[in-house]
Amino acid sequence: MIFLKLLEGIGVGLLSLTVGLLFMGLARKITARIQRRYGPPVLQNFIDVFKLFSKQSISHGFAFDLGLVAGVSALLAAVVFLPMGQINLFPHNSSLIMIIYLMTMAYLGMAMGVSSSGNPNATIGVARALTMMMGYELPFAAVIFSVYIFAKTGSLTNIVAAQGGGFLNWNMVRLPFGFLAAEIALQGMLGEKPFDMAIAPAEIASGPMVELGGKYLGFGMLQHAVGIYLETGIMVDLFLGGASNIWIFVTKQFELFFIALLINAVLPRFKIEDGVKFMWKVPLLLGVIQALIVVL
Amino acid sequence: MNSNIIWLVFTPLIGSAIAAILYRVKFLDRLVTFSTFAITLLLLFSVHVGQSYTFNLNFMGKIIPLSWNVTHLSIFMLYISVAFGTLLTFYSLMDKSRMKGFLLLLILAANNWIFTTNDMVGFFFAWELMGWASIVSVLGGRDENSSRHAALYYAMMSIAGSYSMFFGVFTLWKLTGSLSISTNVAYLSSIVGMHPWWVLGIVSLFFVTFMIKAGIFPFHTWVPMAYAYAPDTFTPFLSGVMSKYGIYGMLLFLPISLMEKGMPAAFGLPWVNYIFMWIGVTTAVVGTVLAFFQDDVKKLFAYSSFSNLGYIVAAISLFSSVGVTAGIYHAFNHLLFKGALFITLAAVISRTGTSKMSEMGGLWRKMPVTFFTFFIGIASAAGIPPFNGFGSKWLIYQAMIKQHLPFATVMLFLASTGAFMYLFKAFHSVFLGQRSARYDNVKEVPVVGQIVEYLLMFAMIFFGVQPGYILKPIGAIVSSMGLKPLPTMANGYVTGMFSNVYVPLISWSLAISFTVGFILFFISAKHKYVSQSDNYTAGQIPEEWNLTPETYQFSWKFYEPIEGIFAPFFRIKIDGFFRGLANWTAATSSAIKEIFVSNAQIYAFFAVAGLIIFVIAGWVA
Amino acid sequence: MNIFNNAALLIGVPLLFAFSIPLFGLISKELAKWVTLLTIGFNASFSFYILFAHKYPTMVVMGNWLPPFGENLYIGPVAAFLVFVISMIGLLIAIYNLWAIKKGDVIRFSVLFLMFTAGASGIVLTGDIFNLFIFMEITGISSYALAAFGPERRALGGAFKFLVVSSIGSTLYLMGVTLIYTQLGTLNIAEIAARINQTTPGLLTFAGILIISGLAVEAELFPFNGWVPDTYTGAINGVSASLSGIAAISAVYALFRIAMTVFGKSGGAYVSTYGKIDLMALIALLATATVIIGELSALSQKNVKKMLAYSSMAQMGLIAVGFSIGNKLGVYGGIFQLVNHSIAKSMLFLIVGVLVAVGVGENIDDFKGLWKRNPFLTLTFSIGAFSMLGFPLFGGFWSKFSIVAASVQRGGWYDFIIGLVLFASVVEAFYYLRIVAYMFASDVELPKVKTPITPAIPIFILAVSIVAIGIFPQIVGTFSAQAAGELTHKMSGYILHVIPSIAAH
Amino acid sequence: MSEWKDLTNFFRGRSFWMLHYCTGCGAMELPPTMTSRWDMERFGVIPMATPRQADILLVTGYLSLKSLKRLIYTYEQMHAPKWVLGFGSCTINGGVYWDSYNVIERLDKYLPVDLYIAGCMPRPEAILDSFKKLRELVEKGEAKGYEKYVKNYEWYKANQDRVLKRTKPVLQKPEEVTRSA
Repeated sequence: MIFLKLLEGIGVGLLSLTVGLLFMGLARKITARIQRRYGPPVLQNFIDVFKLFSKQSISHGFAFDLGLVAGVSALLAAVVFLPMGQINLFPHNSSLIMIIYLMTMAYLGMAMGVSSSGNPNATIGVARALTMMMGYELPFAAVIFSVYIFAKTGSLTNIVAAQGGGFLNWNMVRLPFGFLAAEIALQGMLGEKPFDMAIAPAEIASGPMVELGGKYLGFGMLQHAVGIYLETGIMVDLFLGGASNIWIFVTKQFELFFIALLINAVLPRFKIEDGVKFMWKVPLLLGVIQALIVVL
Repeated sequence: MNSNIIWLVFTPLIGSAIAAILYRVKFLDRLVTFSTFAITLLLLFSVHVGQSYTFNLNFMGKIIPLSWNVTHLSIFMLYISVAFGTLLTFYSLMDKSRMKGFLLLLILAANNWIFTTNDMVGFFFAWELMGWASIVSVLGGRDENSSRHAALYYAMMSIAGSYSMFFGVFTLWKLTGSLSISTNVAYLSSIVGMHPWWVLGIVSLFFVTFMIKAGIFPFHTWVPMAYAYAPDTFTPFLSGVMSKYGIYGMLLFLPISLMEKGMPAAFGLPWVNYIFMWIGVTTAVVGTVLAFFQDDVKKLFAYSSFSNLGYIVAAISLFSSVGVTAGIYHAFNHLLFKGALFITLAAVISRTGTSKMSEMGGLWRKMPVTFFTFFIGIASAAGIPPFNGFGSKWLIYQAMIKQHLPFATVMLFLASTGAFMYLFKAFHSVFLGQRSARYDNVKEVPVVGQIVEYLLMFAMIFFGVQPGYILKPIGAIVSSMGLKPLPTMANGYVTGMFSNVYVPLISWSLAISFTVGFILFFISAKHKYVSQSDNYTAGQIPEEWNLTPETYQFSWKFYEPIEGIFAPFFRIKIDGFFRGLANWTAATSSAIKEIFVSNAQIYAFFAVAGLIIFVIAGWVA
Repeated sequence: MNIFNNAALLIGVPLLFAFSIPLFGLISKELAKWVTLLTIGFNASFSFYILFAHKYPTMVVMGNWLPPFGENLYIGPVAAFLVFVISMIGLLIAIYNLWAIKKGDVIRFSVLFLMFTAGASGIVLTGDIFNLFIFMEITGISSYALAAFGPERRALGGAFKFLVVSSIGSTLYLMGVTLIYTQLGTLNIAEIAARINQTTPGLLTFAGILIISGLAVEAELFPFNGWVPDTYTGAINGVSASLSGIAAISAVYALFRIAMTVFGKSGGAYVSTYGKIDLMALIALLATATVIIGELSALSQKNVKKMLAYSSMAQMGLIAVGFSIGNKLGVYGGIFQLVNHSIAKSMLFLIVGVLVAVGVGENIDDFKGLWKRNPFLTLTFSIGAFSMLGFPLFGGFWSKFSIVAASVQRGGWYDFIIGLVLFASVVEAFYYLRIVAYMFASDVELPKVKTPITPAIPIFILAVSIVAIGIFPQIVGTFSAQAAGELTHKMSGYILHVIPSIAAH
Repeated sequence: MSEWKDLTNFFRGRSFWMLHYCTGCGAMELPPTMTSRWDMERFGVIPMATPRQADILLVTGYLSLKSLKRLIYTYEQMHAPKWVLGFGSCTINGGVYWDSYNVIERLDKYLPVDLYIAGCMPRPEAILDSFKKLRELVEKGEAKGYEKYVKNYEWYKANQDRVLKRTKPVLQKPEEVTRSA
């Protein structure tokens, strides 16, 4: 039985990777279309990843390697616990806060690897990413609070079960402010345009990725792919009522990702302190209003 | 009536006497300290819950019973403090920081006494003894005047605290006539219904002392200085174990709040607990925010300690079964990971000689074992699942959410993500980044230190993956305090109100995905290792641009951008109140000094004037 | 009453030898020094015998005149205990003086010192109110002369101030005594105590205030203690040690023997006095003022000796607070603190004396890094300081513990008083710990300093006794409990022992 | 093994990552090639910020000696399968600056150039065409400039040193720097 679980786990990991890369490819295509140009083939990201893994690269010691690998594998470990449509490997062990803290493990690993290279650009990028994390974590905390109280449970499987039935009793409808706050927080989580000061190519030479060469950059892209899959997956489970099967789950994920994409294609970048201030003004207000509604 | 409790208290006293005699020979002094700690640990195995012992002291003209009894809580606290103390003294066998062994043993004696005593006289005696012993040991810090200033500041706070407890002990003695803690607490809980204000007054006398010792919000100003400037091997004990005395004290007086039905409730909590919860949350947030901008690494961790204590207080003050379990569990976790962090810092400081983060950097190649312990330490401090910090943080959130406290949960989340930020800042500035030429010949910690670090790493992972070993005793404590304990399942489970987490599963999935990652890492193209200075500098040639590792290391003003956000908060100086009080006393003292102007006529005039006033008073009355 | 086990020897022998010292001096100066030591040694052993062989309460009658008429010495638990403490501290200071007093003025010093100890033990032993005045005068005059001892000019200034203020004090005391004598016709303490309520209240209060103010000068209470800082700093350390050790005990004893036994109303949980205003409350007020002013002015002192002077004034205030609470626990705490204070304070003065003689100097900055230079003296100084602060494992803890316990137990105004006292003792903790912190500073490299042997003996004994009392409080505790019993229960404790036939009024 | 090599070359050809480090006047031609009119991303070519991530190094136009030194340093920071594209005639024979004292005439004396694009600043179409040409070379496995550089490194080094001797360092020696703050 354990071996079956192992296989399912690896399957889920591969699924998240492929879907993540597919989303990134689609993203580049759609942004190109928005800019009235053709844009790369949708599978371009697969090609890039394969090319990266075939290139030689330089490393700054075992902390660098451990960090980058930890980045991807921690997220893969987190994905395993995410209920996706009918694929739900550990139904009674998928607590939301636990998954979020596992994701912080990935960011810690990545941060350790990248800043052990000694390049100040990388550490400044990491410092900005962590500040931004503090920024979007607050509205998300308010959202978690209201969902926990509303569904009276912490595990995602029960939250999804609570949203069964038609469109009307999705959390998106019943917790509208919470959904808006989570949407903006998702924008920050994905590192999309208004909040991508961590990877600002112009200012800090693509931030954390400055020293990443061939396969290390490949690991970075895989981590970003799984990150997209995981974050949108959580949002789907929380607000769009999960899905009966995996295909509906992925389409719902793409809907959310599509919204984030549109905002990303047109908006310039925040300064780091204005980003945090923005996060603590509008979305936090929405989240807290939602929390108060749920509590009273 | 078994006397091995008494041996718990007297072995450290004897040990400290021996250590005091041998203080000349540095190594012998530390050897005696370590062996006494070890003996106490062995003695601990013979002490069981429910044992009690009374000793009659004829004092104040009548017989004062000094009584000891061992509860679940005291056994739990004794085990963690003595075990950590043994580990710490084993580590300090080789550390050269100027920590006097006999003072630590005096504190251990007081520690055993505090945790097992059931009478106020003994409690106060041990509290004062621990107080002055720690003041004198803080004096021995590395750089002289700041450790003297820190020791005096800490002395004032802890002495003022113990005097307020002095007052509380005797008001209770006047009311109940008995000095034993349990009867007094029972008495207080019985009359809390009738006149809650009176009970609040007495309990706040005690809580002031406990808050000062634990370093909670209004009284936290001594914490950063004392932890930063104490000797490096004493800070782990100071921050890990001694801050828990305050928490133990609060737990002693908690049953009262159980009875506070009479009190008006806010958010389902008696308002006293509600205010106390907010004090805990503010401590957590203030600690985190101040920790961002520190340059001294020990000060940074001092702020992080008292922010973690804020978590514990916030959890305990909820006084629900989840809350108290989470509080005690976090107290244990904090002791473990903060102890590990401070021990590794002591190792780093003993090697590099400085505790300023801007001067350190890039030590991970030179001190790999310390680096890994520090990494696991900050991971568990940030609450990352497979390590021990996760369970308690997770439970605290469950407790807060269950109590329907929206603002407090949001603030706690801010504190915990903020924790992740300053932990990474410390991790980067000390271990990662550019290593300056000064530390090229820095060696790893000697074998003794490495053994301790391996032990600490193992402990953090073990208690993370198997939290049951800690949650079961805590369940016993919680039920002994009259609350329904959490349902305990297999050892691996952390059971909360909303859902439960099977931690070994997480560690298994992490292990598998790590192996998959590394397989992918090794099958792809080879990589070659380069030196630390070979990185992208936008085409500029480093030598021409006289780039030195020190200038190239980014650790000065790490979170400068968000200083703007928190700047308005820095204007309100908390220790302004205490500094104001100190200045006022100094001013009045120089004013009063003028009275003794040195000539006889004035004194004679004083005497006669006093006499006349009294006579008139007598005549009028 | 054969001559040998008669308590009067305690006063007679020192006086006798005091005046025969010049004869011994003719033979050889060295002999004079040893004679003083031997007489005080005799005093110490004799009082040790009385105390531990439980030879009290006994009464010594002068010339077979029964008490109401003749004079008598009454040695109850208080007197025996305090005499023993006085003579023990006198012995230790005498050992210190062997080393401290130079060749030239050995004779003059020993005469005065013996007179001083005789007077002090006299105050404690006497049962007669006028005798009390005489012994107060003896101690007074010898302490002025002793205070003027020593090479420095400021000694003379200090002694002069002491002379002026305490002569005012003794005159006031005398006027009070005469007033009472005119009313009651007797000078015997027990007699007066028994028949005190027959006097007119207005006159009684007036006499009471006069006496209390007179004694307050010696007991260093607020308006009357102007002389304390200059006299203590001016006098040589041996003298300030004996002043703060011995004179303090006799003064506090005298003040509270009069206040509690003579003027005290018997019965009732807390002793209060006859007359319009309650003298005990008056003393309590003065005492609190002394504590606060003493501590605060000590805070900003740069000279350690001056700081010790202010601190001893403040401690006397604390002791007076303890006594003035009036219940058995309070008086117990007062006596216990009195003993602790005299031990610790005389030790501290002796240490400062040795440091000054060895060339370290008196100011706080000279104390920097003393730990490296001389661990023995630093250790004993910190033991003394910690005992003054009332830290556990040292004598002071138990006494401060019981004073606070008593005052909180009494409640009402006393809660407020003890609150102020605790605040003041936090200030005290600051300036003592500041010195200790300076001593442990190790960033200053200074030459090593050797402690001479003879003064090291008394300092060592005192330090060991502090720690011993700290660990086994019963040593002093049992005796102070009996003493407290005698002071608080006026009738059963004192009067009936002296005059069994008297009918209680 | 050769199918594997073909497959990797196929992928390498499809995803060129260009180092957005434009050295000369030709840099103006790149924005149009990237934006919607010509859109080089269709061919999987995107501008990257650091040499570590880049495959192609574009030398767009004249190359002064000082920027040559930086270019060599950047080139060595790039990872193994890397190619150099010389834009315009300045890299081929010095172009209009053929007799200037501080510009190099032939780029491939200092760096192994895989492809030259003629034109005194080639138009975007020419750039796109060169990418296509490079893709064919890579797929056939003939674009081996990086290996050539490693094999006869001494020769390249000698040429570089002969030229770079003339450039003085930008700032004074560290010792001469007087601490102003």
